[in-house]
Amino acid sequence: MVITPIHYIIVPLIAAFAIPLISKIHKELYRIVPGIVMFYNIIISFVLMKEVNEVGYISEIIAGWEAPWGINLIITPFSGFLVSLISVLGFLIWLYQYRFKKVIDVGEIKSYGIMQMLMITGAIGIIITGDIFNLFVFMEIVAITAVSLTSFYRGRDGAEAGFKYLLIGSFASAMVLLAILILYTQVGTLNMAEISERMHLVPQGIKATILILFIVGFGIEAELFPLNGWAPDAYSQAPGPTSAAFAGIVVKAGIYGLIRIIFTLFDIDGAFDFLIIAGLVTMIIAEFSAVKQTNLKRMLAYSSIGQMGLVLIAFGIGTKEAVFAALFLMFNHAIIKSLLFMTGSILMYNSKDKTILSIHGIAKKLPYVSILFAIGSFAIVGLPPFSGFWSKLYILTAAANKEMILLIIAILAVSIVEIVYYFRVVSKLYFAEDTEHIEIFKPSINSLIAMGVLAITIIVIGVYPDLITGYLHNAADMLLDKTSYIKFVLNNNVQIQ
Amino acid sequence: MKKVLVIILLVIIGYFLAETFINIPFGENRIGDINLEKPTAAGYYLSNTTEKSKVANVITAIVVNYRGLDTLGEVTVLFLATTGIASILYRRKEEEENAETERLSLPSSNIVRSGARVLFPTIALLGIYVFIHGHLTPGGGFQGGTIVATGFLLMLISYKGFNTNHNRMVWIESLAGLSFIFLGIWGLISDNTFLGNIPEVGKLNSLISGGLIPLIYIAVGFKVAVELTGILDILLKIKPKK
Amino acid sequence: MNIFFLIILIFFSGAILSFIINKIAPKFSGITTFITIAVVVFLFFTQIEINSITQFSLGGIQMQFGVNNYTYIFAILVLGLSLLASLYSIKYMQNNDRLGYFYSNFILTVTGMLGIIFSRDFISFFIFWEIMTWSSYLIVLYNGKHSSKSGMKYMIFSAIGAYAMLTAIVSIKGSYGTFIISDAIQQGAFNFSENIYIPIMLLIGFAVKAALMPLHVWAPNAYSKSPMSFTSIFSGAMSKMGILGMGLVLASVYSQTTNDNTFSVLVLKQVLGWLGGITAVMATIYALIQTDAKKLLAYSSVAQLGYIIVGLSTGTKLGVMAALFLAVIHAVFKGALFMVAGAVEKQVGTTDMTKISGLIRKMPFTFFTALVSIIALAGIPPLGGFVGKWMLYEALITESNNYFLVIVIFFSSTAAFLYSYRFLFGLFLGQEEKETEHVKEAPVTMIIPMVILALILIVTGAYPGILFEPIAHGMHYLGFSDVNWDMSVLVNVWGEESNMAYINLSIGVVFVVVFLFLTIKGYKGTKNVGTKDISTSGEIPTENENLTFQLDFFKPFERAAAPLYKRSMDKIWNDLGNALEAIFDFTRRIYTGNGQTYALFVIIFLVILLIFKNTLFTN
Amino acid sequence: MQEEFNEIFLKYHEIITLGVYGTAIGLMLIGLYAILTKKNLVKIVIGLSIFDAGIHLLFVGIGYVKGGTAPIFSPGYENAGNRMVDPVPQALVLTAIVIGFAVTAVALSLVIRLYKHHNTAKIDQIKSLKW
Repeated sequence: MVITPIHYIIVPLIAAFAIPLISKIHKELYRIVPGIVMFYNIIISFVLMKEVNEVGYISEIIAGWEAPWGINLIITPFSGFLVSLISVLGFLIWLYQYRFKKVIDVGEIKSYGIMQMLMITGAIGIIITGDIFNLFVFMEIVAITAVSLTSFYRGRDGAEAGFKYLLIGSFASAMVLLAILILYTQVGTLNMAEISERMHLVPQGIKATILILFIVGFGIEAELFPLNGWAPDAYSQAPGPTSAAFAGIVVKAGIYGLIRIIFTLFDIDGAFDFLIIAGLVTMIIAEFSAVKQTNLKRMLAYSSIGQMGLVLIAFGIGTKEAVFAALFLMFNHAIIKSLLFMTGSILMYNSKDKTILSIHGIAKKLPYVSILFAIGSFAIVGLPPFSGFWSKLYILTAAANKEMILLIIAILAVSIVEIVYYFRVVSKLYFAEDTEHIEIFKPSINSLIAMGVLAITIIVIGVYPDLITGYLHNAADMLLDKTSYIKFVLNNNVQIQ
Repeated sequence: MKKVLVIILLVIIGYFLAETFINIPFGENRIGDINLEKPTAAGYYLSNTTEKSKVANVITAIVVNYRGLDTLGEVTVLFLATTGIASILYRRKEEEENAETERLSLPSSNIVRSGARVLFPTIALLGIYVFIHGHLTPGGGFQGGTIVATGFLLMLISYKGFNTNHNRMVWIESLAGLSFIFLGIWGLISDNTFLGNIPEVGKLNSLISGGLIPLIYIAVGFKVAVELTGILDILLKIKPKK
Repeated sequence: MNIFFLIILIFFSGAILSFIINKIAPKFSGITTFITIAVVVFLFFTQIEINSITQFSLGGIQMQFGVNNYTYIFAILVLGLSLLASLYSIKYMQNNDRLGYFYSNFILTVTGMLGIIFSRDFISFFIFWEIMTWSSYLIVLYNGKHSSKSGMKYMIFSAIGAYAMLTAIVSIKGSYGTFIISDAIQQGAFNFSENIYIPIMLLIGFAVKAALMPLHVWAPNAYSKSPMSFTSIFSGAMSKMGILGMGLVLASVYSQTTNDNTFSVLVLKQVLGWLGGITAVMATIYALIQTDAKKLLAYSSVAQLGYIIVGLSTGTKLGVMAALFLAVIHAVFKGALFMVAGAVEKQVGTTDMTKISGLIRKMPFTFFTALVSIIALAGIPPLGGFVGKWMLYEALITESNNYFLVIVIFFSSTAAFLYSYRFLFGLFLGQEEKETEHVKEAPVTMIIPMVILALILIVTGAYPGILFEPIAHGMHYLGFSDVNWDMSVLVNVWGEESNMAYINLSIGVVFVVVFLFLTIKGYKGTKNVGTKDISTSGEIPTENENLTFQLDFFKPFERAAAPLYKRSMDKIWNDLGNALEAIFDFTRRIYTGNGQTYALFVIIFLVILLIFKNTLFTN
Repeated sequence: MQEEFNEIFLKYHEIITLGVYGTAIGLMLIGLYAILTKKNLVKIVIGLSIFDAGIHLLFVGIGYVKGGTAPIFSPGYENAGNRMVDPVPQALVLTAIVIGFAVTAVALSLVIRLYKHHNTAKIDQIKSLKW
């Protein structure tokens, strides 16, 4: 069977529907099957990435209906890159949690595996679909799984976080739905390429309204201020691997939605400036709020929001260079923040009252986890020679090329704040006396492997960024090349065999 | 104070919505001529459904075939809702034993109970009819499934001892979901496109027609029925605090 | 393989190796470090050709490695000092925990410094700069809980500096399209008539590492809290990286002075000069009241860096030469002094000058090093410190006519005598304390580097030409032509080797004679009296009473300078920090915890966007 | 029958427009009002449902075509393709309704758990996660 984009969706779905059955055969299977699926995702990604870098675009139409009429899945270097990233992360997150849950019995593990897997599938779906309503459906898949996963643990305030997420999340879906509705009345189609082609027909006032509705809808998923009230709660209450998936995967999908709307669908002025302003405000408020946090995961959540702000700023600058930088930052943030959440949740689990104050000197007991956390912290604040440095550098360079000095200063000032709160944790981790002797829960070997792979990636990319810059440049070019996208989807809808 | 603020905000939103929809005249034909070479999406569906999808109900064709991936997603959302609710309201084994896990049941009289017993098969039958005829008449898998689930709801609230067979439900749910996907994969194999329609047997507007569409809709119907019943079952199982 | 890459690779693998070895055999971790640095030193001096350039690209950015005459000065300084410091650490750090952590960061810091020296483009410069920063930050943290605050301060200020630098770097890229340092200079990136903020930002970045007022507040704590074997390169070599950068920028700024920007350059000179002068004075005054030898040395470092910056700010041949000469000499003697402090700390267990005294008998070699270094520090002839300061005064008086600054510097230089005296006398001279009876001389591997440094001081004092030659070459690279030794009256007369050698020899002979005389007489004729042995005066002191004369040593002076201590820069920064913290605490209250409020935010955001939709989004 | 209807439609066009759009937008605003002001979690969930219902109604409303029939080619309507209402919004709203249902179900289960955990269903009293 030829590997096509639809495999991203049907394989996990088969697994999801089959897991309740196969778990009757053997108890271990429902833990392993998601891993196999994730691994298969990686294979698909690599095959498709290789192809897409030669061909330029891969499109697959569903049910044999040509592009404007049926739903098409489309992989560009941009989406292909994100999807590969998500696949790899998804697999690592599975690897991390594989035996984690065995030790801590807290909930229905079967559902956990299914939901985690389908959340990743939903995120992939958001990215590869070429149809706006289909995007909405995948968004809902992500939203429902995310809410359920947030409230997975019973001992915590998961339900509260979940409810807030659901409340704000249903606003998001309502806004997107409303936007799709208005859009449909104006252009009479749901295919994104065709919408983009016909966008000039839409009157300006209505166009702006649609854009605003989309911005609010996807902004909620992309953690734009002030739409991100749910995020710190959800991140801090979700199980560790899920927080990692939120930061690495779900937010990326949200950002992708926003970017896709603004870059591909709309031809409206001011959207880029809006992105810069919104990103800046988001970044500043989130990073400021992070400083005084006592809950490590909450702190990481704010930091994550701040980074998303930076991504939006980079997209808002809008040049090819800036988009490249934004992609690089998304990549970095995905791996680094996942690593931080993975290590952070182990640290938190082992602290007595689940606050930063009580992880004093835990490094002696958990040396590997601590050093991985330290690597993550160093990388996220952008210290060389870790990968975070390069993305920050590229963003700043892109801003400098547009002579936005104040923006540069703001970004760097916020970076200092970032250094303050990350290094505070690291120094506590290593150099404070440990006061409490508690039973230490050591991570299993597979978790360590997963975290180690992320850390090694951080260092390798940091030392030799050329490994991925080529792909990223390609992706950035393609994102900005709207016309060839439209042309490809609408005219050349020959199915690639 | 807050209410005033909210009302002001809502008035503004209402104004902008109205402003937008004033420009979208009600009842206007936005489909255009369906026989154009390149019609709008709706026009394309209207002009091609009978020939290419071989079903009479255009909406069904859209739901199951043109936009089949949406429906797959939709089914997944329902599936996830069931899974999610199960995990949200999950209890540990020991909790299960200690807590009184009796289902919430309203006091129901004999009349209700016997009525429910009589009505249940009828409702179920109606539901099954609706999803079997999804490609011919208004309705389909979701509607039919919901109707079946209401039958179960009736039984659940009128009989304290009425229990759904969890095991069987899991089987039906999984198999229905899998058959949807495998029917799609059948299309992938034969037609080289997921959910590709298999050449039709039978004539338009007859029960056996429309290629895979009715089959998929039946699978959806089963799945929806079971999932909704499952959700109701879980939600009813929670005993309110005394 | 390219020699530059090889060196960096050796360093990185050395860092990893010393970390791993510590897990297996902690004893060999230090030796690994020493060998790594020794190998690099060997490679550097045998394989590297000055002015050879290696081009490569990383992450789509063109980069260059190379060593020029100017950076060569600093290379010698960094490599020499770190070699000695690593030798010194082997014994000094013995019995400590987490040696792998210490040594790998030690190597990384040296890597960072050498990388800075190698870099001919801003990006690799910045990368190594940051590696140097964070690895040294980690070492500052090494001593545990009580150093985490000073570590944080260090990191924050370093970050401010580094990011100021990064702003300038990307602006250069934005305006001139290059990251290569020499190209940027050629295209006038540092030309004040084109833009002012790029050089200023860079200077701020370097000034942090060079501990210039008002960005110096991290330095005293960071210097004194980290292990002494590291501080000797921290204060000795790393601060010179700031000087390296400042020299480069300032030289370009001055050489590109045209009629348009004479005034702004003049302002820069004055501001920088005065900042340097004030740094020197304030740090000296603070050094005076320290009772901890380490802290005293730390403040003294800041003061000395102030002189160097004053020298650089003049922008004249003599001034810059004085600055560079002082930089090298300072590295040597401050490296030695911190090693002395470390040796005392190691052998006695404290460096509190009110607790110990009279170590001269116990630790003669350490005393010798301390004596020589203090002579250099205080600027007493015939050692290098005197030569450097003399040239500095001369430059200020004859070339820039900045008499007020001379007075300031002179005051600070005189005050430096006071603390030098305190250091030397406090630790080594005077009566012995009972607590120090058991003290022995430091192990030989610690003595060797100290003595080597002391000898270097003596030799360079005698033959300053050894240093002036590379400095002259380096200045030539910076654009100062015709740099000769006869610029200074002093060097003109003394700098020639024959003259100085006589003086040196005679002083040496006198020293040896006096030393022998005192030693012999000391052993025969003097009685060794402890501080508590004063029963003859009537009152018998209790055991716990502190009778070292270090206590309240400069009490009158302290009283006189009290108003100065009240308003320290530290406090201003602390207040700023507290204000910021309050802001941070306020912002997070936006997240009220009520889901409904969040929903309201969404609606408000939506409404605001809708109201302004026509101004925000236009066709 | 059809003609009669068309006549009525033309005659009361404004009122019908107002009725459909007004009801839909009104429902949305009512739902939003409930979400933003009601303290009880269940009421908030009901508000969400009403809000959704408004949007769904709009969907159905915009699909209507003057004088159109149901988009089913039942016997007798084989060639009615040009007078059918827009089928797409109807298909979409089907999906949207099901999704809305799923969200509501999850929301209610969360409410149940919140009520058990905090022993209250007031949203402003459930604030253990803040700042």
